[in-house]
Amino acid sequence: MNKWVAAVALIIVFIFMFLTAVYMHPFGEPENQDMDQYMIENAQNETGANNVVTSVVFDYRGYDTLGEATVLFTAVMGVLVVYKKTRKSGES
Amino acid sequence: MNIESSAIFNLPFITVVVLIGIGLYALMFKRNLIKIVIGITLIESGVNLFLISLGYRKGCYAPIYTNAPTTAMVFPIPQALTLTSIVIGFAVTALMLSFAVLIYKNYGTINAVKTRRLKG
Amino acid sequence: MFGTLETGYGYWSPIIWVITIIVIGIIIYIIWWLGEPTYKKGTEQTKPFLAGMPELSKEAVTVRADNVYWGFKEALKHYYRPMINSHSGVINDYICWFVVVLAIVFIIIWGML
Amino acid sequence: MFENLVMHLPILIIVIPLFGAFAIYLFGKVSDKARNIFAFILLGVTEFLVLVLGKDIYTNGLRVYTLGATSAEMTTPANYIMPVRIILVVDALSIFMGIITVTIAFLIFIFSLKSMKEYSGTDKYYTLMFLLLAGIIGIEFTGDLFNLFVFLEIATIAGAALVAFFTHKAESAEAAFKYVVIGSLSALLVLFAVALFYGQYDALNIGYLGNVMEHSFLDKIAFGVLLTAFAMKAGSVPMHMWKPDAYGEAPGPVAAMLVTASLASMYALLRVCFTLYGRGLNTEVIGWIIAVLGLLSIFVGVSMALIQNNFGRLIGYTAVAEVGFILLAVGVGFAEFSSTGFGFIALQAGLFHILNDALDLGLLFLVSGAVLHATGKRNLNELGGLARNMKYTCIFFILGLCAVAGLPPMNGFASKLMIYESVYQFNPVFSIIAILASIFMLAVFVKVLYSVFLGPELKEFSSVKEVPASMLLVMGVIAVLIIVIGLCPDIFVNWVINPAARALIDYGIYRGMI
Amino acid sequence: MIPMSKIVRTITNILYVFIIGFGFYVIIHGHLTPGGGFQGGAVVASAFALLAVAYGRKKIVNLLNKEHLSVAEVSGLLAFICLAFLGLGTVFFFNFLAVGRSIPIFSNTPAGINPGDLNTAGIMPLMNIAVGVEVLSALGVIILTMFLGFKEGKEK
Repeated sequence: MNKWVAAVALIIVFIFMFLTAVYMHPFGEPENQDMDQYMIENAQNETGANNVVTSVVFDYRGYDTLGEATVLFTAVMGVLVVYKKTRKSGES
Repeated sequence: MNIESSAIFNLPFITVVVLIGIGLYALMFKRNLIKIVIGITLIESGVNLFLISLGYRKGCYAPIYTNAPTTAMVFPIPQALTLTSIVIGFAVTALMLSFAVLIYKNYGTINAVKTRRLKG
Repeated sequence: MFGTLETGYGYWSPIIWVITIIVIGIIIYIIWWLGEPTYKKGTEQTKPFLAGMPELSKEAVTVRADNVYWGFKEALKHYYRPMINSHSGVINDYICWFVVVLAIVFIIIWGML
Repeated sequence: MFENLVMHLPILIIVIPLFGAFAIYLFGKVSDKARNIFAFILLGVTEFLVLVLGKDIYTNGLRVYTLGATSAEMTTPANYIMPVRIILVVDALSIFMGIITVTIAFLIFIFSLKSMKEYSGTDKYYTLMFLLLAGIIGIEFTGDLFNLFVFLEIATIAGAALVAFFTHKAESAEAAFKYVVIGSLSALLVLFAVALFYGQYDALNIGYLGNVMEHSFLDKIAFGVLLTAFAMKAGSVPMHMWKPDAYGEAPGPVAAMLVTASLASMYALLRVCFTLYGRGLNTEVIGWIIAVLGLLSIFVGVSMALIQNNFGRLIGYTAVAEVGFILLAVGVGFAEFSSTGFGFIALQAGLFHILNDALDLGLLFLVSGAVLHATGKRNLNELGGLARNMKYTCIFFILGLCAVAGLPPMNGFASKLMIYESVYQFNPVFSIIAILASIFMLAVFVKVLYSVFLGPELKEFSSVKEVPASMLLVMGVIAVLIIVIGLCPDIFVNWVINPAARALIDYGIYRGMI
Repeated sequence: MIPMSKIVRTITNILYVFIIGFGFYVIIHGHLTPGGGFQGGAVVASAFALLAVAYGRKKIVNLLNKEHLSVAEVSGLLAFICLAFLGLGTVFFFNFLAVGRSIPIFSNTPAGINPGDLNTAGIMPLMNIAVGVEVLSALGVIILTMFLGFKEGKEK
């Protein structure tokens, strides 16, 4: 693959991503905030936790946290597979 | 939207794009496998920064009610998403580095150009 | 009918196909049966005739996978050489291709706006 | 009670394999036999549950499951306008993919019992297999974009670790490194697109985002990122090069499972194109992009497969071509985007080909695993004459060959005929190229058939034995499925594929549930 | 890897207790202050890393057992998923201990801005502990495995 073609493609992708940053809402002034506002207002009543982030992590999006813990477990399994003892030579 | 003004005030988002761009550059042109892992980590940091800066509101505090000065709070969800994403990034990095170690053990090098028995 | 699939242009019926194959098989069998039975197993007839040479060993006449379609590969050399080169096996190239496709898709989508 | 169970099924089908993965690791420390029995029971239960859920969804329409709410059907909090929790949405397409995934995983597990027995670290192997299964089903059942990212990462990491399972071979580490870099790069870009949505609409739910989307510039950029990332994960040319590497070096059963993993990415692509964006995009242009990617995949995949000498790698290239057929059909279906006419037929054909692809390539990869198990070799140059000692494997290989090359009356022929005829009305040239590529596919596998199974008996393989009965049984089950689907394709198309395709076209139903 | 100097080892001996204690503090107060299972687990795992670096390869094998850590990891995960399963009477991941439920554990109700009460938040403290145990042992296993390197098994 030609290096220059790749470089030009990288620059194009960079320009488009730059435009995304420019077209995004101004920093610190989000336009839509319904979902987060709901949690700030109701998380303490519904879950009883002072820390709204924790109530998001373990209650509203607890399923994501399960996935996240699973990812960590999977990575541990992967590392153990890499460092496992090799017993059999399967192929010549 | 007024592009001129937002280009200045969106500096965090521009930082994000620069981070992702550097990460992609490292992935495309760096031949060292460890540097490729660093490239992935850079992209991941960029995306995490993007998420966390999307959740910021001017003049607001951390979304924790314990001894909070006011109830004006920044968004909690991006922080949760970023936490998830950081842990995932850690897991991926650990796995990639151990693959790099295994490659070094088997090939004796971590140069991407020399570790290519699978081709054609 | 059972087993008939509408394909938008016509239809496909595997049952009819199977019946046709069976009928054709029967016809072939009848033709074979009508032929003259001069073939006999275990006689000189069944041995390969290699211009009077002795038969080579099985190992020597095995065609390995590399040699299958040799002529085809030789004819399409000019197509295959750049293809093999582009499948270089370097991880950086894989990502370069990804970024190139991303750039093309961005340009097409931007032109579409 | 039963109704209550059915309500919980969407989450149970994901969580039981996940639970199984954790428990299997503990069981593996005690005894191998207990672990195998436990895993078998869990997979059997999952298979049963997914079939029950499938029957329910095909009769009663889609199901939602709100995690952590006071009631599963309560997608939004009381008197609130938008969903705040993670919602699983299982419609006909999701359950179609789910049934394929669980069935393949179940069969592969039985196959692995014997074929992976003599390698070290089998408890990690089964754990990772279960995690991969949970990750794939999680992708297919979720209705939340960030959740999609999380499960994509689970599937990627588990898949990469499984690709590296043969650590005694140098190449497997290389293949796994490539797989995990590509997978995590595409997952991170998916996360970037998710962040774009989140920043604009403050929502993560697919259905809700589809309702409120304004199709601004940022949304188009996000679409470009999502399209390219999922296309790379599905293995479309020119981003396919990781695929033969990974499939060629992975153990045979793992490669068969990775096929379903890349089909899950294909599902995610469909979900993004049809449900998230729908008609808001310029469907004709996007359809053309997808179809051209598919056409390139078909052409390059088949032509590169012809010159390969590694069994797994060769099938990996044909997997690229098969994904190309699906992309071609789906692209045509997206360009037309109607519930009648050839566009709908093309969409149906694409979904039908997903089913056939999983079965055919699964069978072929299992055959390659069986050959590896029996001879310890994968290089086609070193193999030969195995049909004498491995009759049944040879027969199953020929069935798989016919199916994947699209010879009547196998299932591959039915879906490919639908693809040819509907694509012909879209653009005749595409159809002709696809037909030619299909012929090449036959040539590719005739080469494999000749160099592995036919030919004179070689000395070093004179003592090779047929693989154990359980492995033969699994290959036989898949072969029977291939023949049954081939002989009555109309039943499958009308009962299973048609609702799935309709679920994609009538995206209002999916969005309306939120 | 050789052990580091005596100064480092002495300071490690003093410090690692505090690091582990701080980690568990972060885990337990996850629902009140910044932090939680993941962050606290990472803090505890950093103590493991410190021990490994200070004591070197030979001694760390006696201090930390990889088998025990991996069992602890799976137990943490199983506890987490079982807590989620317990909500299945209503919905998976239902917070069955929180405000207004029948079981009076962790079910005080905070209102507005308050100094914090440990006895709140339903299943969240339990989940924090489960996840904390999982994360600290997962990171511990990764650190140990990568630190010890390849086993002396017979390679072919």
